[in-house]
Amino acid sequence: MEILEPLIYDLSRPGRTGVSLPEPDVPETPFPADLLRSDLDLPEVDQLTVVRHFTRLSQLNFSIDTRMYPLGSCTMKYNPRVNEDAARLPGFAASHPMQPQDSVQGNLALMYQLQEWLKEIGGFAGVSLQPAAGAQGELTGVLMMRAYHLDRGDTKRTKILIPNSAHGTNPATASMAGLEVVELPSDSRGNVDLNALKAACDDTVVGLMITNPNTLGLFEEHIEEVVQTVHACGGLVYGDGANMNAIVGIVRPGDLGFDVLHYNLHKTFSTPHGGGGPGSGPVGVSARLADFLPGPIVAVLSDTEPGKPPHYGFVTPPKSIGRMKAFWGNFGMLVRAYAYIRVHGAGGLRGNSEHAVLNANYLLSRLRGVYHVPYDRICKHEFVVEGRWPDSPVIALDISKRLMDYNFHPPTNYFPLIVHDALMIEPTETENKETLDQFAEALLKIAEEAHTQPELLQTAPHTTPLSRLDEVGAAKQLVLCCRPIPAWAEA
Amino acid sequence: MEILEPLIYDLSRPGRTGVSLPEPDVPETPFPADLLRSDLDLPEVDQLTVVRHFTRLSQLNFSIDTRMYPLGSCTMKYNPRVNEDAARLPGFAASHPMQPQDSVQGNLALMYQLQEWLKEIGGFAGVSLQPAAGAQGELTGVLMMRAYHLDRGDTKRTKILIPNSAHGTNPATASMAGLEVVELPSDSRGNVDLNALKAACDDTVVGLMITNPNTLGLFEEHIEEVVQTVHACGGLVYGDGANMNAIVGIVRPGDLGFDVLHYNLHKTFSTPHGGGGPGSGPVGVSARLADFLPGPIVAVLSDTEPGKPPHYGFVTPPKSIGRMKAFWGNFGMLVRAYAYIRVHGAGGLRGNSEHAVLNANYLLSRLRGVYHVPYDRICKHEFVVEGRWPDSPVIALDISKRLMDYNFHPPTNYFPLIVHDALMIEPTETENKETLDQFAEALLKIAEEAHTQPELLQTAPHTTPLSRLDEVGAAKQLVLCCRPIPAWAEA
Amino acid sequence: MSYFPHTDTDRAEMLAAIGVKSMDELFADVPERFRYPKLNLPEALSELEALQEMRGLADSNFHTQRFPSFLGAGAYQHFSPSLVNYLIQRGEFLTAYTPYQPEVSQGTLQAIFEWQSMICALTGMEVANASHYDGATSMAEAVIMAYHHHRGKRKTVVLSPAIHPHYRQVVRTYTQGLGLKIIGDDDLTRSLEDTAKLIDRDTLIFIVQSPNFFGQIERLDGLAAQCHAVGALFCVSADPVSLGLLKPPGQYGADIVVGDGQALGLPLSFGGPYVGFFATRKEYVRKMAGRLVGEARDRNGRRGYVLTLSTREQHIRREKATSNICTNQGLMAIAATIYLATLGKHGLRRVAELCWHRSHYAAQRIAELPGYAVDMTKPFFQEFVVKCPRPVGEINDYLLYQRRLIGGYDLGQDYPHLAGHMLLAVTEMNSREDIHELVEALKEAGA
Amino acid sequence: MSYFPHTDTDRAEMLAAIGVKSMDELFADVPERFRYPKLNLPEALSELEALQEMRGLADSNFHTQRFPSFLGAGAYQHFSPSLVNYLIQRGEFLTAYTPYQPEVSQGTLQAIFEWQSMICALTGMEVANASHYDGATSMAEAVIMAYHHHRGKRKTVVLSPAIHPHYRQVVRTYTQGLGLKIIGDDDLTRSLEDTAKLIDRDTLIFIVQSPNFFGQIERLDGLAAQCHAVGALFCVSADPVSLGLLKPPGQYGADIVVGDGQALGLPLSFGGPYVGFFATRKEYVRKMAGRLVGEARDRNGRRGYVLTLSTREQHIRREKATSNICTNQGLMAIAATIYLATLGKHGLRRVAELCWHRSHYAAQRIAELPGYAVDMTKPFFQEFVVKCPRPVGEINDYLLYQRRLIGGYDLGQDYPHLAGHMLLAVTEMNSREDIHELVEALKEAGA
Ligand SMILES: Cc1ncc(COP(=O)(O)O)c(C=O)c1O
Ligand SMILES: Cc1ncc(COP(=O)(O)O)c(C=O)c1O
Repeated sequence: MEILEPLIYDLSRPGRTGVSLPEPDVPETPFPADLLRSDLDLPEVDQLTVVRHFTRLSQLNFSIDTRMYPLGSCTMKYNPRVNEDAARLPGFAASHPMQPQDSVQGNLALMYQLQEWLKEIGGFAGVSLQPAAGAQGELTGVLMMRAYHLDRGDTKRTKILIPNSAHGTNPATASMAGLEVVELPSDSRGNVDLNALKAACDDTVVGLMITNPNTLGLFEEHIEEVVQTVHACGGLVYGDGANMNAIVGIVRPGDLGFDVLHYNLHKTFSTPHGGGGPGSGPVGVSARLADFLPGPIVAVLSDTEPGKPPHYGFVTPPKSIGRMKAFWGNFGMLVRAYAYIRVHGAGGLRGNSEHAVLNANYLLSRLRGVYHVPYDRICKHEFVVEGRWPDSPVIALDISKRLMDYNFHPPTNYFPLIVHDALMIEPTETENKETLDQFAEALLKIAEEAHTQPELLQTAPHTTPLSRLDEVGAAKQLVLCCRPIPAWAEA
Repeated sequence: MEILEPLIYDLSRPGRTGVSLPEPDVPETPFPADLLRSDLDLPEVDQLTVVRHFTRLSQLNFSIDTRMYPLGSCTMKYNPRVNEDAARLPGFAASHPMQPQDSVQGNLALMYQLQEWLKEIGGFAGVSLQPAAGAQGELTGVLMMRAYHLDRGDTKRTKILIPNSAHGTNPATASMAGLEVVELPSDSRGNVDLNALKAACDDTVVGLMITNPNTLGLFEEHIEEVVQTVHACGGLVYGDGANMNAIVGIVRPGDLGFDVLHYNLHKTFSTPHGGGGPGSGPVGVSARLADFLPGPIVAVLSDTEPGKPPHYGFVTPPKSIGRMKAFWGNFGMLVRAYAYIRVHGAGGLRGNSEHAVLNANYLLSRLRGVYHVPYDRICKHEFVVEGRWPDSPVIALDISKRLMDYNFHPPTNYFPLIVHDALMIEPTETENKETLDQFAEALLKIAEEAHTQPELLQTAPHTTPLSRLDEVGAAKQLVLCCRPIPAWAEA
Repeated sequence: MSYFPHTDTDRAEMLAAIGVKSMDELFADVPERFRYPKLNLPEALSELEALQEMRGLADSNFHTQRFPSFLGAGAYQHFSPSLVNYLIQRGEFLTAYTPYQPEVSQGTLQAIFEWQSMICALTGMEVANASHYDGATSMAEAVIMAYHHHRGKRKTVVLSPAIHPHYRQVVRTYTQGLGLKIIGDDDLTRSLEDTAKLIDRDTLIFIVQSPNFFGQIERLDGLAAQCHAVGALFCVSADPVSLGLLKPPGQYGADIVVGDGQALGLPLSFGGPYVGFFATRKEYVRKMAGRLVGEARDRNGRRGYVLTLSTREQHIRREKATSNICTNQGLMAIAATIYLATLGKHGLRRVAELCWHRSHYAAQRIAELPGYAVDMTKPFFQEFVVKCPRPVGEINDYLLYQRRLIGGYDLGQDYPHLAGHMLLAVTEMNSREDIHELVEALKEAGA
Repeated sequence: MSYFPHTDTDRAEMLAAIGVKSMDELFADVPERFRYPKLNLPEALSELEALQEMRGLADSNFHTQRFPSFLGAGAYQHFSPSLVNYLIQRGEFLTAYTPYQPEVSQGTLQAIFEWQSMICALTGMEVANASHYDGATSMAEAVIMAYHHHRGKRKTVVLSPAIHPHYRQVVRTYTQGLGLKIIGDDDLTRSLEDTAKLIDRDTLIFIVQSPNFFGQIERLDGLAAQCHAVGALFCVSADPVSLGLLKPPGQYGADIVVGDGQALGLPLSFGGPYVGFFATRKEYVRKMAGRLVGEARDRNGRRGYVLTLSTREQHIRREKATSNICTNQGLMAIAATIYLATLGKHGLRRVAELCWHRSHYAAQRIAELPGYAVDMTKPFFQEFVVKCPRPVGEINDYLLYQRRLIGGYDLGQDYPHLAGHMLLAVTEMNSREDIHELVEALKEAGA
């Protein structure tokens, strides 16, 4: 059976290498023989082989740079190339995290500005840029909420309320923080069920984790009441900011009373997803949580001389939950987000959100009627339809795979869990109307095929380098590494 | 009929753009209305559309970075990525050609070194880095030869001798220089026919243009006699250095008595071909031609203080034929070639040539017997076989197209003209043995197919995004531009 | 500027199709009193101006490309072949997301599978995951994995005090809700031997870093047995470049190997993005956090790769997941994979050898300086501790402002008993001349 | 280092297959006395060291990213969106060659077809080719085309003295074997009007640059008619950015339009690689030099692109070819195409407007300085001539070393009557603050 692209190990031949290195050019020091390894099982290939291998591999991917990638909840928008150039400026890319602070005032200034801007955008009193992704932002936030209660001597609180539409990272985060998860139902309009919330709120509640707009792409219609209810029982409100791309310049979570929120710079602020990271998940907090932020954060030091540029330094908030990460966060991502905000300004950012929402509603308007929309109202930046019909055997996965044949990346599927065969579609603002129309037409065509030639969907995709992959088989016959097991492990 | 990728104009929508620009922020000056254009027919697209369009277009190309590209005479070797980084260093890439020389001593030092190294590699007394490609190097050389004779008052010389195996640029160059071309036959071993040469040599001869190794990939067996014969009649010898990749560190054209030679930095010295340039074609010359080099070249100025670093400057040789190009040559390519020579040193460069020749001979050994080799002896960096068999209807073009189905770029075909259905194969030194074996097996399989299923070749390729294109039709139904003809042109 | 492509016509047509009159109607569900806040952000700049502004910030930094640097302390300057940065900029890698849909993500999937394989080879372990945020969070996840391995019944974590201080802090932050007792580094002067004595039947994991924060290569034989005797897991944090030369932790019995892959060709980038690696034994694979790529077959029996064992993960298992991690450091893992492929078996060893020879040479020369002392009792790799005749901050200032050299890390910041001690790193990026300059400058600074 | 991948085993197997014992046998045909010369080249460096050495050279230059620059004279600093440089680095564009095999080269072919279309749009002409080495050689090829158009019977070329001096030199170099008489610029003070008077029935081509070397926009109406009346071709050399604003030469009757595409987003790169463009009327297409891409159909009737009319070219026509050009500046043409696509209709106009406004503002401010005078009698675009109170070299030195500004071009080098005159260029890269600095610095330098 022909192989798409050999493994790099299969391209290896003893004695080859892709580098030359300088001579030691200093007197050599003998190695301590007993500490040395006997062999190193890395591939041996020349540079051209490396370039070809990874170039060819790359071509097997779908990506934003090649086509529409409407993966719901992921905000796969255009990643401006100017951001890449900015992050690679030697002054940023070659600065060492442990350099004396006075020698990296440019970095600190950038981080300080970004903190300030994110505070302004979210309506918060403090921001930490440390978290490396959304989920780490969540953990940061929940740990702060926990610490806040403990600091007040309020030790009974052990529960986190989470709507059943929430992303998996929310409950997983609560567990990691040692808290208990209480799941809240959703109402018929896709909102968190207000009565259930009220019933669940008591003095054992640390707080609520809520996503707004939620994972149905809908704005919580009772958001103010939700926040008040949680606050009334002494709980705090955590906002999962994965969906901020719908509301920048539209409404500030801090104004709505949120106590913490994580931003996904790799969603809302266009830093590239990189095939699964690196991301960046700064958190913003209300005044009462500011002292608990992970440290250090960047501050203007008091020794700044009047009329001189600010003197920046790292400071650790007094009641900090601690450090979430070595060093100061995914700095390279911060540079990109800085560039993005800098070229947009307030008007540009609001325009992004408006057009993200416009695109989603337009697409929804084209699909409504053919695809069932279980919670059908004006959506925000994304929406969820059912990928199934009573009179067809196909499931959401089949539709997803078939979309590949039409040259589109599939939407997120099977999430949120409260919609059967969910297809969660987020076009983002950077897709143009023609592309949206083509995408809609593909989905409409597929809906037709689902009824006329369901096998076409069930055996899809047909035009990709590999046909449908057997994920179940892979989990049974685990092959996670292509190297022989080391001798000592077998012993 | 489905379109592979729309034209950028077809993706245009009125009002879109991919940039924002600064405000003038100065008092504005009115435009002279009568000088203004009324409309500008450029596409209107956003950045993402640009990125997608050109990313997808790029994926339609075969390239060295994706697979073997054995295009004879073109030396499609690995283009090291470090060269790209070097050429993009801001000190090089952002320096202006008209800056005062003292402010660009780094550039001049690099050019001076490269001149020196190319002199050393070719065995020459002088080098100009000005020519932008091989053909321009040829014109430079031939104009110098012409000027040399005229300068000596030798005005009868109007003929250039060119073997019939020569590349088309050789005779075309001679014509451009206002000279007459006399074609020389080749002998049965692929050498220039010595008797014919002797017969052609007289006092009307400007000189000989010769490629060595020649376009059959063969080293001229009588090269010393050839040079002597031309010199004896007062003519000069021009070397087409397209094939230098066979002989760097093996033999120096200057030592063999060549008077001029152009290097192709985009072949021998690994600067990328860029889909058809930019290249760079410096010329090296013997002492008697040094004064005729195009100006300016870089020299160490006499005001250099002892013990101080050299002071570099541009100087124009006293009898210079003039300037070949605005500014100083394709400087960015010079930087790449400098990097390449710097990491190789003399040993590395010789190793390249040895392995280029090894690869070609190995491949030849695998094909011999199945493909007819009209001039069969130890070859240099490339070799030429016939792409036809008496008992099969296929032609070289069919074989070339069929190779694409095996994921290889075809060799050069129908050149040199002295071989029927020529397939000119140059693997270069950077292909590994496994790839050569795969390529040989593909060609052997194709030879089999040529006899068993010739239509498979005649209708090839079958796996490329487009099937065989109708070049004849294209030349009849000329469409060279996708825009409407301007109104004034129709009038 | 904005990057959305809409023209007025587009907007009008789309609003009409939706059935609303204005953009505002799309936001009718947003509480009116908070709708459309005026954001106090600076005016938009063109890309040109923004880049100029940012170049100004960047240029105001000192950095390792401008000045020779001898700073390490968890982030190391190494040569990265140009192809690494080129290849990870390719849009197909850069702008894809987590490869949920394997048929259109084989590029990312196979690259990560190769990464897993190389990490196994480097560490001498059986399985490795797709990455963590960095070395510190890898270590924290190791603790959590051990915690769950013991079903929450054990409560003590023993940390070597010679683990990177940031890593030890992150372990504490991550686990603060789990009611653990973290010991070992409560006395920062404690030796590895004495720390190992703390291991007992309540110990869920024992973690050592080697080369440790001071650059010293720890002697780890026997520690695995000691842990296993009481049922604790044994975890080693390692610098991946050092593993080009040194015995892999798998060989002396580690259950988990963690570390940061930054040294594998990633830019220093002021501390991130880096990439945490995490390797363990096959028996623990279902308890491991993070994404995993496995081999699979397509409908035609062709080999391919998929994300696998996702039943461990948050999007399936929610509150019962092994971790909350979702987005990891994918592109950085790919960068490190390309780096390792390019250097290969010989290249990585060669880099490690160069770091070894040059750092030892530097240490010897510095040891000869009046007023300075270098602790060379334990073998070290690339990094070593220098006792200085003056406060480290003053010496570093002298180096930076008088000699244009980036000096070492001031250990007194984290280890009070090491006030006046500087941690210096020497890699293949530091030429003999750089070292001589450093020695000269230290001499002057110490005088 | 070397990049060939051969191991000892490979070499042995391959030599055996060839049937020779050693590498040396492969070179037996090379005259022994010259075989294996010892080349006196510096020792090989690792990529790391080579890059460090080259960075040293690069950093020793002053350059336009370090200092504000007001230098033009044929090469202009413009903003290039980041995607341009990224896209042309993609290996599929960078490492392909001339698209002889269209089935595997549609990327390059379609991009060049789009380039041809955009050049037609910019210049107002019907056909454009795939590129020439630069603007100067485009101009030389125009002369040669005109020469052949007149079947070698006409001998006079009339050049405006206000054409870039390098271009005029290249025309002379290229045509030195053709026995032509090149006039017009023999008197460098000659006006365009007077130059046009030289056109007669022996004139094969008349060439004007607009904006000319001094930045002035020439009035070209009527010149085409004047040429055509005597059967001469009329050729205009133009800055492509100026064509974002100004009337296209096709509109006032040019037969050929040439120029350099550097201003379309290509780096200054000390003078190259740039890209020459060449556009003409359809009736001359078979006489045009250079490669041409045309639309074609595949066997299934699908649209694609191929190199066409190659019967004009050297590889088919040899000594009868229209030119010897083979490799051109393909990748630079693609870069310019990407630039033009990104800026588009509005963006390019906007850039031209910015250059217009800022250069006029600068000219006005400089004109107010004591001792300086600016010739504003003719309309100018982006570049203008300043009469200085001191030698230009001295002023430039002051700007460079005292004020860290890159000054203008010293016109006295090429135009003796303009000694003491400086040619200054102001583009969108020069902010208002830059201009004020320049004015300030000129004031000081002139004092
Ligand atoms: C709603 C939601 N919350 C949280 C996350 C987790 O963010 P990250 O992947 O950056 O950790 C995601 C990621 O897709 C998400 O969609
Ligand atoms: C033998 C030979 N001579 C000359 C040339 C012309 O070189 P260039 O394309 O660089 O102008 C070539 C190019 O392929 C060639 O192969």
